[in-house]
Amino acid sequence: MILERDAIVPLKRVEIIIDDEDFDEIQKICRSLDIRGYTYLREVGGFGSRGKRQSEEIFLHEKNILIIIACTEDQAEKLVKTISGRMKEIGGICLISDCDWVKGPTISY
Amino acid sequence: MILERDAIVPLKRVEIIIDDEDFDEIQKICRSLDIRGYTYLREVGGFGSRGKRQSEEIFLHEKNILIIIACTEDQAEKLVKTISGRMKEIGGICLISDCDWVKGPTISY
Amino acid sequence: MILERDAIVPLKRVEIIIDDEDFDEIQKICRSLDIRGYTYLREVGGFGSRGKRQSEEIFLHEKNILIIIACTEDQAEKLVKTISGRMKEIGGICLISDCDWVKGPTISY
Amino acid sequence: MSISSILVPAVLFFALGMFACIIKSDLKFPPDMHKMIVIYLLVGIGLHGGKALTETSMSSAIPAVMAALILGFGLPIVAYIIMRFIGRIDPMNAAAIAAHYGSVSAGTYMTAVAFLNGINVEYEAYPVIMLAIMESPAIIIGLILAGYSRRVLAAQQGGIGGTAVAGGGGHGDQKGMLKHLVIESFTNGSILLLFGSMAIGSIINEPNMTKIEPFFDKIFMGALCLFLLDMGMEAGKRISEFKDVGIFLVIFGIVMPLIGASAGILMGHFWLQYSIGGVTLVTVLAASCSYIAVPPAMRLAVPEANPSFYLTMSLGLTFPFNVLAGIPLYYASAQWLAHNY
Amino acid sequence: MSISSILVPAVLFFALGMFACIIKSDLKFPPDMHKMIVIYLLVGIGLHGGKALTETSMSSAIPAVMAALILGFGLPIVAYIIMRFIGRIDPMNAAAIAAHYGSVSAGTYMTAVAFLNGINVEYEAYPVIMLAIMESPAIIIGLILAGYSRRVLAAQQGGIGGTAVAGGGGHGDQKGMLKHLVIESFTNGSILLLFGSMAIGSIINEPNMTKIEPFFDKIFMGALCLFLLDMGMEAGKRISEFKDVGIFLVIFGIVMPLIGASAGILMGHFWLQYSIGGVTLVTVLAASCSYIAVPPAMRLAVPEANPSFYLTMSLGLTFPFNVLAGIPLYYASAQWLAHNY
Amino acid sequence: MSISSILVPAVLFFALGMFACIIKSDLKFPPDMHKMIVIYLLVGIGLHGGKALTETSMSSAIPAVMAALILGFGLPIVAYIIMRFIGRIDPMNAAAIAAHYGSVSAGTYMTAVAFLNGINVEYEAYPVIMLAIMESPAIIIGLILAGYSRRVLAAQQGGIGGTAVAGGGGHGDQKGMLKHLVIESFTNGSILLLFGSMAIGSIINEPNMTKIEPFFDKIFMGALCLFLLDMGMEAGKRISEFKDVGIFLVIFGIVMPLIGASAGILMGHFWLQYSIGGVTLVTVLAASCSYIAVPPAMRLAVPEANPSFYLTMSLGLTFPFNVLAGIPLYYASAQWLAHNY
Ligand SMILES: Nc1ncnc2c1ncn2[C@@H]1O[C@H](COP(=O)(O)O)[C@@H](O)[C@H]1O
Ligand SMILES: Nc1ncnc2c1ncn2[C@@H]1O[C@H](COP(=O)(O)O)[C@@H](O)[C@H]1O
Ligand SMILES: Nc1ncnc2c1ncn2[C@@H]1O[C@H](COP(=O)(O)O)[C@@H](O)[C@H]1O
Ligand code: NA
Ligand code: NA
Ligand code: NA
Repeated sequence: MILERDAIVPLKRVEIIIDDEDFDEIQKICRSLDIRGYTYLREVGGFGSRGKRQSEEIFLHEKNILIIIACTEDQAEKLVKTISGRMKEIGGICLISDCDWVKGPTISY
Repeated sequence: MILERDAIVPLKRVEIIIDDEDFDEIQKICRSLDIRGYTYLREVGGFGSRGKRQSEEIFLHEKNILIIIACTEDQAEKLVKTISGRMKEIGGICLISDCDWVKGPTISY
Repeated sequence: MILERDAIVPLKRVEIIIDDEDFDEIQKICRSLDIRGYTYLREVGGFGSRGKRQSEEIFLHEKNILIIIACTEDQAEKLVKTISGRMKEIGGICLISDCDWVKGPTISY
Repeated sequence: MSISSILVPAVLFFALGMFACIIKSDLKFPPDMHKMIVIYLLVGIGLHGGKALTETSMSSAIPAVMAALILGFGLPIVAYIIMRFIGRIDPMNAAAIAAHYGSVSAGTYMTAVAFLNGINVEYEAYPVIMLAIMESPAIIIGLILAGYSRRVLAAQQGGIGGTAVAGGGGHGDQKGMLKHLVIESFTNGSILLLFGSMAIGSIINEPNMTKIEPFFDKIFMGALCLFLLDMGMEAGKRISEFKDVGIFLVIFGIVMPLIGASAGILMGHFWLQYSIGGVTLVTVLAASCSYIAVPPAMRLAVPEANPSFYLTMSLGLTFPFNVLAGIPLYYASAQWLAHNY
Repeated sequence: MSISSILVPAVLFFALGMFACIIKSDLKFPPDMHKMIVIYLLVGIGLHGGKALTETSMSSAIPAVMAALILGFGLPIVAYIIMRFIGRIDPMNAAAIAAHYGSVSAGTYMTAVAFLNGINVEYEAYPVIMLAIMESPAIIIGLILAGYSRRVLAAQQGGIGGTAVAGGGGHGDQKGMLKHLVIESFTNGSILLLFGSMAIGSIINEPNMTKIEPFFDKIFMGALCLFLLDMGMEAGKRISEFKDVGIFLVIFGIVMPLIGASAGILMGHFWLQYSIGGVTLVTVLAASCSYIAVPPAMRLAVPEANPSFYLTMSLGLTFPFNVLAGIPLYYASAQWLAHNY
Repeated sequence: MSISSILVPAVLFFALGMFACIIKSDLKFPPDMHKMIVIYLLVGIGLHGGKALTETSMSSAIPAVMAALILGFGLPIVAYIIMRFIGRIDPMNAAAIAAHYGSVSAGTYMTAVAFLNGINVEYEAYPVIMLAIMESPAIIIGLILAGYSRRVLAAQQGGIGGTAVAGGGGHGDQKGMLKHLVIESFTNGSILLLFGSMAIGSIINEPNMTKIEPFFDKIFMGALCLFLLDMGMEAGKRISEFKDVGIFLVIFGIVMPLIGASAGILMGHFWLQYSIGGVTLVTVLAASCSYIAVPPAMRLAVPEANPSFYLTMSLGLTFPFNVLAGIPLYYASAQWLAHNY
């Protein structure tokens, strides 16, 4: 990584894909863990253990939501612990990767 | 990585951006390679070697699809080998990165 | 990484989330830095330092745009330097991570 | 009934939509347009039905309600038995498909109304109540059939492998699901719209009705054409999936509406004793197959079933059959019955 | 005014929408459908108003314009004072909410028109001008109140901590924002549509008007029903947020429209001297609360305020109150005034 | 033709849309609304045209078909030559733009119909066939011109650099593309809708037509206003791109419709011998420029061309010119021709 060390903050990028209707629950969990920022994309389709979920099928509209959370490793660990049990029931996936937050905008992680 | 080793599975995150109309083909390839999960987002705009593709332009509606696949390194390699040739013709991009699958939900990779 | 070295090109994946209405500005910056490809997703909701921005609220429609740029480390550095100041004013977030570009399609980074 | 009078615009637009799909035209409706027209049409039928009902006594509607319940509970059971014992279809798919055939399609009903209007045939107000009522019972039967199938499957596996763990687990869920589905069958958007606007149509006075009729009544038949154009494309899309569905189910998708129609026409003529128009509508209801309320309910209640099966059969097969061939056939039969018995 | 005549379809559909939401129905309108109906309705009111205005002299509209400005500038100040000094609401939220209560709701206005049409009561053309004018002034007052509050807060903090840095910074922004908002109040989509179609309605000739009336006039009342069905669902959604808003603001959301209505009815009757229908419309305008133009303006101008407060109050409280209870009440009061004074 | 009679509502709404865009209003139509109105309008024109055609003999339509083909094939060639030899525009962009000017704009046609209706001028049924036919030929010519240009370019480069590899490769593609485009010109959504509903309009009987006319005919002119309001905004958006397009092409965007109009008016009057209304419509077709079927076809067939050029010219320049100035001018000319020759 050539990018200057003091211009970035290493964080975790948590990516959660679940049923759109379960989003409220995840939002509450985020609030309770004091996660200060997240992004979501609706109308997401997919294929997984429960078969196809097609956001574009008008007669059987099942859609996922994709949630992206940039947070500290600490927060990520807490988040993952809290939701992994619940996700056993509601399905979906949760991926974690490394990322760097570029300093500049107001901090919201 | 502080996250406990046994709570996660290291995987590859493959991200493919192609013309929406070529999605069927990629889906078929995924099925043939026994890839067990993917996510897609429609109405994606972009700029690349073929110029702008604007999903919001009503008189020239060209849209991309963004496909995210979490899979094993093995699957990723097979996938990449299979599609890279075809993508020479249909355009688009394919990115790969590392990620960790958080255990909990039914496995679908 | 088992993936064969000559089939991929290591790049940076820059992910920018800002107000939809500031997209034009970022596009101009990309053009000026000779960035040759990017992807964007509209109708993105989120939560951050400025509170909720809900793309689905009809009476207070505030939406983000998610921009994904695969580029060389060099380009990423220039880009980050150029926009981090501006993002202090317009808000949003900018994340960087590592990725590999799979060779095949026409190069557009 | 001349040839030109059965060239109902709505049906022709349906054919145009299928044609567009078959020749792979890029014609596409925005998905929201579909939803908007459906909302509009349901409110339109509801208001119209509600108004018609005010002119009839409540008690005279009881036979219609009973007929609706009998058809709604009976037809899925018949369908299930046929699929299981003649077609050897696996039990979960059979249960899910059966539920669709017990429920109704508002689109088919409206096309039949357009058909009757086109040839100036009168009809009673009761069928619209039947339409509203028949959406739900089949969902419940579908769930019961699925629960029954699950127990049988578990017993079979239990006989081989030991304890019926899955069966036990499924049992508790079953009750919650039943409650859930019963609630849903009242809160389901399209059922609510239909009942709600029937209620509104029956309580507003004449001058108030007159003010909203240009929107909900005068332009209704035209809007129906666009709806059917879209449905034609949706039907056309699914033709390519016939091969996955298999020959038995393809035949079933044509035969089952005829069985339903037979039950409906006999009930309509001999028991309910409606006019030719009314009998036609009852027959259409019994022959039609849901694609609005039932698919999401079955996806939830019978996740083991393949959604592509029931959607293909309902939208790609039974709906087009009813619209293009069924309705004139049912009308002709009702006419024949009326003149001969 | 019999009971059946106040069963205005539009209002009943609003109730149906709220009901659907309360019983947690999955009924949902595509968001674009909402926007489309709003565009259609605004153009419809505009054209109709513009046509009516051609039959009146320009000068006779001056009192209406003045009344609109007085209400638009005055009501938010009253609202702010009540919230600050009785409710002890924090200044930034008070400013943002106040702006909403000074502005108007086209939906409430249209429902009132539907109500008057339903009971065959005539009304003047001026209130539609007032509707168009009253959208903007309250936004400016909201900004001024927010600026004032910011200075007060800064002074308080300055008194404790030292220099009023934030206040100074806010000051420069304030001017830019004012200019921005003044421009926006003319370029705002809904205001532009309303004024634009009023202009078009007033310059096209009779035969041309006749050709577009089937779309913009005949089917208007029916389309309004779908709009109110959707608004009912939007209102219902927000009921769950009453607890966050707090008891004072909930009461305020009912009392403030009554205060506005009092001002409006007195102006309408004694000063403007309109007919019962006209007075009712002026009262409705004064009692109604914006949810189209003001929320985005306040989000921009007063980012410190909580959007969930003003949206909940406007959509979940004041709009339903006006539609379900306010309009008949205002009408009855206007009738009483007309007969007694 | 008084001044007030040319204040056609549709045109005024177009102006309002442009105005909204120029003053940077936040007025925006949901994209799906645009698509829905287009679908509705195309079906509406089709049905109306189909009905009118039943009253004429098939053979009498042959000259119209021929005129359409001549204009469709001829105008793009003229346009290409002008751009290449006067404007020195690069060949690929010239080919793509030329195709647009040979094809037609249903929006312009409908505005002209609204204009004629507003002044009570009758017109023949044939121009609607011409509208449907003229969408396609220009696409084919565009492809041929692009193929020709590619060969010329390859030869030039070959003359410098060696073998014409690209030319050879392009040649094989060319044939596949031609076949593809010919198929597409029949399966293209808007063309299919137009032809399909013309067919339906011509086979349904009077009572059936009467039932759908309130939707497709009575409210048509009003819906057209909303369409033109939206088109005004689309046109306005593109004004800012005039500088990228360059002065020659901006002039071309005004002159070319006049050249097309001249060809059209002469054909309409002297050869087809239509009434003033009919001649006006033929002129409008010849003067108008596609923005529905041709842009996607050219993007595919001539990827080397810059889409922003042809979209800006068609939507930002030629469409507004025709709507605001062209139509009354063409009508006046047709009138003059009729009275003098
Ligand atoms: N391996 C995967 N890669 C990417 N997305 C996945 C994967 N597995 C599941 N998903 C997404 O998660 C959703 C729910 O998965 P499931 O609960 O397994 O059906 C699917 O509809 C996909 O959108
Ligand atoms: N460097 C890049 N970074 C992100 N997205 C890209 C990049 N290059 C191309 N794309 C996306 O891939 C699509 C197709 O690219 P192309 O085939 O090169 O025109 C574009 O429309 C973009 O959405
Ligand atoms: N920590 C974070 N993780 C993911 N997305 C974020 C984060 N913080 C902010 N965002 C996104 O950036 C947008 C603007 O952030 P802000 O300017 O801080 O309000 C938010 O609406 C979110 O969509
Ligand atoms: Na999963
Ligand atoms: Na590429
Ligand atoms: Na931020």
